[in-house]
Amino acid sequence: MEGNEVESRDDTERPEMTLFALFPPTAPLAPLLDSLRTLKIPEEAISISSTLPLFEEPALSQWKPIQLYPVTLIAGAIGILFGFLLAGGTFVLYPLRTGGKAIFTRPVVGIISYETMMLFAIVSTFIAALIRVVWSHRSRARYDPRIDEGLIGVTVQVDRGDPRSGSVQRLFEESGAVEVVTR
Amino acid sequence: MEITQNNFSSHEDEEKQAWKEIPQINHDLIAPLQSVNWKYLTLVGLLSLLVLAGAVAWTYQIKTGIGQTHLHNPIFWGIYIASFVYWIGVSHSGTFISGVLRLSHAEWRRPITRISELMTLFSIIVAALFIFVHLGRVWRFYYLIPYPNQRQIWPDFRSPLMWDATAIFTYAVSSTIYLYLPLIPDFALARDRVKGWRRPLYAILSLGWRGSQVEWRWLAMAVRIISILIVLVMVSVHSIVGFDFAVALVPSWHSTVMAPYFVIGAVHSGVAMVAVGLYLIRRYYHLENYIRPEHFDKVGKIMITITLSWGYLYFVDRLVTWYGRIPDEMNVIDALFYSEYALIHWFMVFCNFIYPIIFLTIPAYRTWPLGMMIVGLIINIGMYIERILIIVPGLGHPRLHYAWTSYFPSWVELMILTGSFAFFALMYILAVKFVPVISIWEEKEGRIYGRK
Amino acid sequence: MALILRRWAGTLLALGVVVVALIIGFFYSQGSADLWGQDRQPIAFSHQVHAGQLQINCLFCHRGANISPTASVPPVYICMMCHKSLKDKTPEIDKLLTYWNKKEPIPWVRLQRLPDFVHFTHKMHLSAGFKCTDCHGQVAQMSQTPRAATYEMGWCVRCHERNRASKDCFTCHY
Amino acid sequence: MNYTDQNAPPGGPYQWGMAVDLDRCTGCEACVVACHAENNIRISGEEEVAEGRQINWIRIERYWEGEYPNAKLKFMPVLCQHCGNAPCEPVCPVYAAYHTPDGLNAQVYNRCVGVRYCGNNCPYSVRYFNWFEPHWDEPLNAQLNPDVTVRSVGVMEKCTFCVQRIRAAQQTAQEENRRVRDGEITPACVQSCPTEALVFGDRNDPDSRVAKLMKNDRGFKLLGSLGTNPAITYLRREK
Amino acid sequence: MDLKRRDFLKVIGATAAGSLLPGCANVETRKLIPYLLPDDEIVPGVANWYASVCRECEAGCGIIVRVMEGRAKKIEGNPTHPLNQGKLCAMGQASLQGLYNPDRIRGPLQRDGKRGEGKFKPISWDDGIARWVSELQKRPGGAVMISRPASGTLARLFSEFMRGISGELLFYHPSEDAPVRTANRLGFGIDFLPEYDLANATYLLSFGAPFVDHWLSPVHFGIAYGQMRQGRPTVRGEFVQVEPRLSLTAASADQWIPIRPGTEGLLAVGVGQIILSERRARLGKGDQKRFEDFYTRFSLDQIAAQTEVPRKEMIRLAREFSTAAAPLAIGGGIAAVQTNGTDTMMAINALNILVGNLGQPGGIRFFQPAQDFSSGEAAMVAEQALADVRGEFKQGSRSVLMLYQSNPLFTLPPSMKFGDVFDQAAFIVSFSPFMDDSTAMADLILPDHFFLESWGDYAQAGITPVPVVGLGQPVVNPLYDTRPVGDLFLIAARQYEGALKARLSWKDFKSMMEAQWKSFLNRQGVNQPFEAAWIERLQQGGWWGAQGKPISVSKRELPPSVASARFEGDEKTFPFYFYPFPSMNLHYGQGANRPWLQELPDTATTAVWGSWVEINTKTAARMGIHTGDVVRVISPFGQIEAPAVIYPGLRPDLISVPIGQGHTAYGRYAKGRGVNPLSILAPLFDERSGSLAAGGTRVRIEKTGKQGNLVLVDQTAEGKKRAPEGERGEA
Repeated sequence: MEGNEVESRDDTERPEMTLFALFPPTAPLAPLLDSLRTLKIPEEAISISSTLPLFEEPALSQWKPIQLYPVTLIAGAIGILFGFLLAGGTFVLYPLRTGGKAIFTRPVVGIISYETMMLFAIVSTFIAALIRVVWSHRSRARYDPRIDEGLIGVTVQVDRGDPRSGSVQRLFEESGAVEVVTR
Repeated sequence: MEITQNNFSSHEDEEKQAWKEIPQINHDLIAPLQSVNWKYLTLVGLLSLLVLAGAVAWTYQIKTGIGQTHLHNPIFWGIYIASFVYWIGVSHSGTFISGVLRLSHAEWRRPITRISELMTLFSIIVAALFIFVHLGRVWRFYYLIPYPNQRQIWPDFRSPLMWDATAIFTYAVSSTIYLYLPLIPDFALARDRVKGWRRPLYAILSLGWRGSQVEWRWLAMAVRIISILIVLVMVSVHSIVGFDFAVALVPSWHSTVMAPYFVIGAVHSGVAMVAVGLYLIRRYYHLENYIRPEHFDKVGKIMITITLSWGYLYFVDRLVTWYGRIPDEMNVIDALFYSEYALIHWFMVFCNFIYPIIFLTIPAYRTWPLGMMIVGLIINIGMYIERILIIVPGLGHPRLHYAWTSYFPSWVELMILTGSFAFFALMYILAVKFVPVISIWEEKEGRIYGRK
Repeated sequence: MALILRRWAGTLLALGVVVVALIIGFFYSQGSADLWGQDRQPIAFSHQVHAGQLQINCLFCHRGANISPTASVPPVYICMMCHKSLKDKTPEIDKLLTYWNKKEPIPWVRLQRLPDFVHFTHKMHLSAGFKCTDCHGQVAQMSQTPRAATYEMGWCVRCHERNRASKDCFTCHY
Repeated sequence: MNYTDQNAPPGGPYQWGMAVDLDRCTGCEACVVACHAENNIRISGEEEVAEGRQINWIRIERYWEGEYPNAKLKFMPVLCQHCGNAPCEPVCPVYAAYHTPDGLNAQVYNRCVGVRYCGNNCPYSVRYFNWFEPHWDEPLNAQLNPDVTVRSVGVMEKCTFCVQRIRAAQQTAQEENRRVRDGEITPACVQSCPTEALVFGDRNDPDSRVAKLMKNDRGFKLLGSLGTNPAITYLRREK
Repeated sequence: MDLKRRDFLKVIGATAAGSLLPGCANVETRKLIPYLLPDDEIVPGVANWYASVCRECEAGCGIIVRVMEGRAKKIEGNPTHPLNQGKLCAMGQASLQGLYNPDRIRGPLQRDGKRGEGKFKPISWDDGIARWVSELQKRPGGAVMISRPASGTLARLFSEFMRGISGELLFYHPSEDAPVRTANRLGFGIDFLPEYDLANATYLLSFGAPFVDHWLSPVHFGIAYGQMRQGRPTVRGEFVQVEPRLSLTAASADQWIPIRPGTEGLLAVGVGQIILSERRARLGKGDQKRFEDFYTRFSLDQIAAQTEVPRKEMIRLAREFSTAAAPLAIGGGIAAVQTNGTDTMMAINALNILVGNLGQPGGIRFFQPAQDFSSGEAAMVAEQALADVRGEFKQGSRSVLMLYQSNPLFTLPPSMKFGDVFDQAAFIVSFSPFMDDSTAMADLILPDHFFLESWGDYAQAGITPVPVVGLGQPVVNPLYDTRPVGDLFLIAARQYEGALKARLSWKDFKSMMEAQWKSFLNRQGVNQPFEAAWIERLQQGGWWGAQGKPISVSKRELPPSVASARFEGDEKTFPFYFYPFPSMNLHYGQGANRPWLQELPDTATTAVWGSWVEINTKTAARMGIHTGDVVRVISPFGQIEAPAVIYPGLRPDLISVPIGQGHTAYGRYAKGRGVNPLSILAPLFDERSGSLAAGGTRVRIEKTGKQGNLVLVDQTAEGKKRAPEGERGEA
């Protein structure tokens, strides 16, 4: 709720308008999307909000794949390097003998590198994910508390005065929208 | 409506039913955040008192000297280290249960994950605390941190204790992350349903979550990756704690089986602790329709596997030692089996192996929540004793028999110990007022898709 | 928006803390732990006058320096060796005389503090060819002697490195 | 400096070592008191000893063998063995325990934080911990040796081979630029031992008394099977 | 000089102050206190070594003391001293804790309240001395002085003073050695000790002589023992110890023979008889007959029966002993403290005569000690003499008791009723620096310096092959308001008119010593100006001459009779022999106020800070006694309670308890700790030496059911344990 108050303020001077509809969970979303696509509405202008992940729905799952593994892998690699420098560096900096072991003790470097690798990988994966989540808010998905009660929200953006806005609204109502908000 | 046909045709009615339950789920699972009664408050007060007592004891120990323990030459490690190992063990509850079960897409994990992840976080905190309690000069703890300083010297990574430090740091950070990530949607949910001082916090923590599919996808992806990594970390952490002992020359410590033995032991106590948690939360927040007997049953089955593997490793370790008959090692074995420690040792075996095996193999017992909690408690008692029995007898029987001796904790040690347990419980029940104890969205997901 | 702002506030706070910690840490690591706080001596003895103008050799008063681990504070007796004969009167010299007449030692405030767990010998360093001023600064120009260096471990180690002296811990710590 | 070879020589000009002739030792414990006097070892008091916290850097272990009338009583002075492969050293997280180039097993008190891992890992149990702040009834403290640190609460301590005497001798030798002579350094225990059961010296120097004794065929290393490679050689008692 | 030192003692050297505080920095260091006046000898931070003589036991080892900033830091043996050659025992090194003992008497005191209440109030030195002298003058000839054996100048001063006031001077020191000395006097007609040449012996047969614990000079014989075992390239001396209790010495022996107490003499006779009968004796023609007559009086079988040493064992001993290249038989310890002590010792000496090792290397050799160093004529007395003193006080012929570092109330069994002396004496003065059990009964205490603070010399009587006179100097300034006892006696002498005043006219003890040394050095033909010579002696720590030829012994007396010892208490009610042995650390209790010695584990039992009762393993098992159980030891004359220690090296019919604890005074570390086994002894004496037959009382033991606070460093139950590899049985 806070969410939309915030936005309702600056909506008026924005060039494009958003159409937002709430559907019951059992509403036919796949055909709705198809017909939206036939109206040449770009993917990123459409966004579906729900209280639980729906993207695995075969009907909806036509998203291009997302890339998180590279981040993890690269960060992991950096982590290994860090661990190597930390442990190995210490030995070289303070060449003190202990327990008749070699000054540069390889297994130890291994252990430390393993832990730092994990640390870096996990932390960076986390941060990357957060950043993407926050970025995604630039797409003007509208929020309504009722979504958490099980309704499904669909947001579509079109330029003001775009003729398609009418047809989108019509589509919404035909597909059984509980409520349609236009700004 | 042909989509509905080809989409949900088979389960249409249940499907509809499930969607209708969602408001109810929201209500049920948000409720625990709000219900505060005098029972709860007295409990908080009681625990805080215990924690305070422990803190006082610790301060006293710092002021007068670590000699307030009953440690002495050559038993330099006592229940502080035992507790450290034990709590690290408990922390494996979350990572193991939710990590492994998430990976294996076990549907029944859903009501359990959050409960155990919270345990993980808090037990790590308590464990870390014990490192400081144990230090002889805790005011010099910063010598243990690798930072550039005028002395031009910093820690030596050859020491298993430094491996520990690194591993536990990694573990603490990642398990916090692992707890937080799936919380975001729930925080968003709470943001709109909880009034008062918590709302702004939820607002920040939920990062303005809106539930758009993009967000869901990134979240899911991150959780999937991290749950792989965290299992790897989990294994390494307790292996390293195992190394602390395995790399030492102390009779009965110096054993290759230590690392896996410690990991299994840790999971043993961890899962057992989960059973306890499940029961209490279900009981006091009336979540009977969420935490159902079948969940206990599943947990019970896991416990059987773990109990068996624990018993296996234990047997392997003892057998090898016993068959080898190395005198120094045998002195410890004798002390454990026949003399000084025999009683407590066999009690430990009973708690960790005999009792669980006998009862958990009875299906009816597994679906009896109270019984499962009892098993959980017994195993935890057993595991704690086991930690002590790993440390003390070996130290008490050094290779030069002249120095043989034994050990019993002092009142300061015991007070700090009780304090630590109270601290854990306190943190937990406070957290329950802030964090939904059952992952709401996962629960919903389960209701909708679980039956597929 | 407000949400976003709140979020940034949090991160900024965190960052701030980290930065402050780093700064403090840096200063500590530079050994500036106990540099501030200059102690007041019971008698305003001036090295400038004695070592500077009067050109008295350090070893004349600090007799231990080249034969003992400790340089040793001069006995009151040594001050009197000159001041018995000197006629000039200042309030500070009167203080000295009162101490002498009361047969009391002067409670000088220790500036160069050497912890018990460090074993430093003046003898060795002098015989190795160091000058007093190398560590204690240009005392001859100091009216009121401050601590010339931090005398913390890093300071010792750096000098040992420069002169390829032993960096083994057990050289000084036992 | 060789970083990767664990058999690289320690590099010190001396390798200090000791020989303990059990055929000479009579268990008179003069060494124990000598050590207390030289190294500022605290007086633990009855209660602390009862706790098992007495501190004896060198102790006389006694072992009974057989029963009356064939009972035999054997002594063995046990002090820090200054192992070449010391188990206590690598486990220290802060470099407080490490090996000096001249073969001493060093314990740096001011570095120690008191995790006590080294104490556990010493197979000879010769590491002692300061459980409380040390205390001497006035004026007993007047006796304390200024050349040796008084260990404060919470740090580990152990035999140093009287390093303060070693350093002093090395300094004089350095000033007269020569090597330290054999017998020039005697740790307190060695100095006081009436039967000369204890002999201290430089293992690098083949003609030093200690080097010779170490070749003696009665020689054995304490718990030698552990491969800790002690700097102390014991000479077996003949009967 | 004197003032000067006082001053700098008041002000503390900065380094010293620094060294007193624990590792972490501390406010203390922030003050920097310089000396007021520099002492020429003192450079702060640099140690000085002063030579002196140790007076902790009667051996008189040479010591050197490490002094920094006017504090004694460490004591080591004087490397050039012939007796201890740079070595020193635990007790000697611990004398530092005598010097810095917190419970030293800090000034003259006089009794306040009833005698024995232990209440004292300070008194000025002048009044104190005046009071003492007036008491002496009030009762001419009424004084008895019981002093620890003094030597050299102090001995001369004491004896001349006491003779001057026609008092009686007794040099008394509790020890097991009196019979040894007596046996030498009677046997060889020489009343100083021989050199027992362990170092060169190849076969040592010791009848209870505890030469590493406390016999004569443990350090000296320790050095010799090391030599005997491993000091010679090819030979390793054999060593057999014959005694009922496996003492520390026996632990080092190759063989331990647990003989029946009191029959050691018989065994010696038996061995001698076999040597004679097997024609292995090396006797002069004069002796042959005498010896045969003597030895044929005994039957081997009876001896075997009484000693419980089988016949063939005796034969083996005899053969090993007589065929050895350099055999040596010594006796002492438990063998000496019997009613037949002296006879036993003589019988043992006879063995040496039989194998003809007199004057031989590795045998018994008498060397002339330093001549014409006048030590006065008073000789050491034994307990019997004190019993006589008691009589004199009873009759009233004596009424003033003077004590100098002697503690009869602790070292004499109450059964001797010596306490009466303290009740009957009109006046008791003590010069002890410590508040020991007897001093606590005194009316007036004029505390002496501790020996490290005072001048003194010590003339060796035997043991060393060269004549030795040790010289002691103050190594630190007096800590407290005490005065050297010598000065006091000189001051007192001045109060007397006539001869005494004339003979003792020196201004203080130091100058008396210098005079004595001047004449001594002259007679030794030292052609140096005295000052130079004196400094040299001080630096060396005394005077020692060159090794002379052994004195040829003409007299070779045999004991008139050798029989088993008498015991008090009948076997039925008191089934056990009882042996109170001087503890290695505390000796006869002198060490009890030194924390180091209290905390020094008794090597065999590892017990610290207390008393214990040693019981044979089987006996204990029979009576169901475990280590730590408090047992009651009951003799006809009293009882003591102490925790038991299972002791495998003990005859099943013997109970032994260490002497040294059980003080009623003597400072915080000693007072009320443990029990004093001497307190249950019977008034039995060795007729010929007059020394207390400490081993002559029989006892029985009872369980009390209590658990004692027995503190063992080795906490494990016995028997469980094995020596580490390399040092196991087979080795």
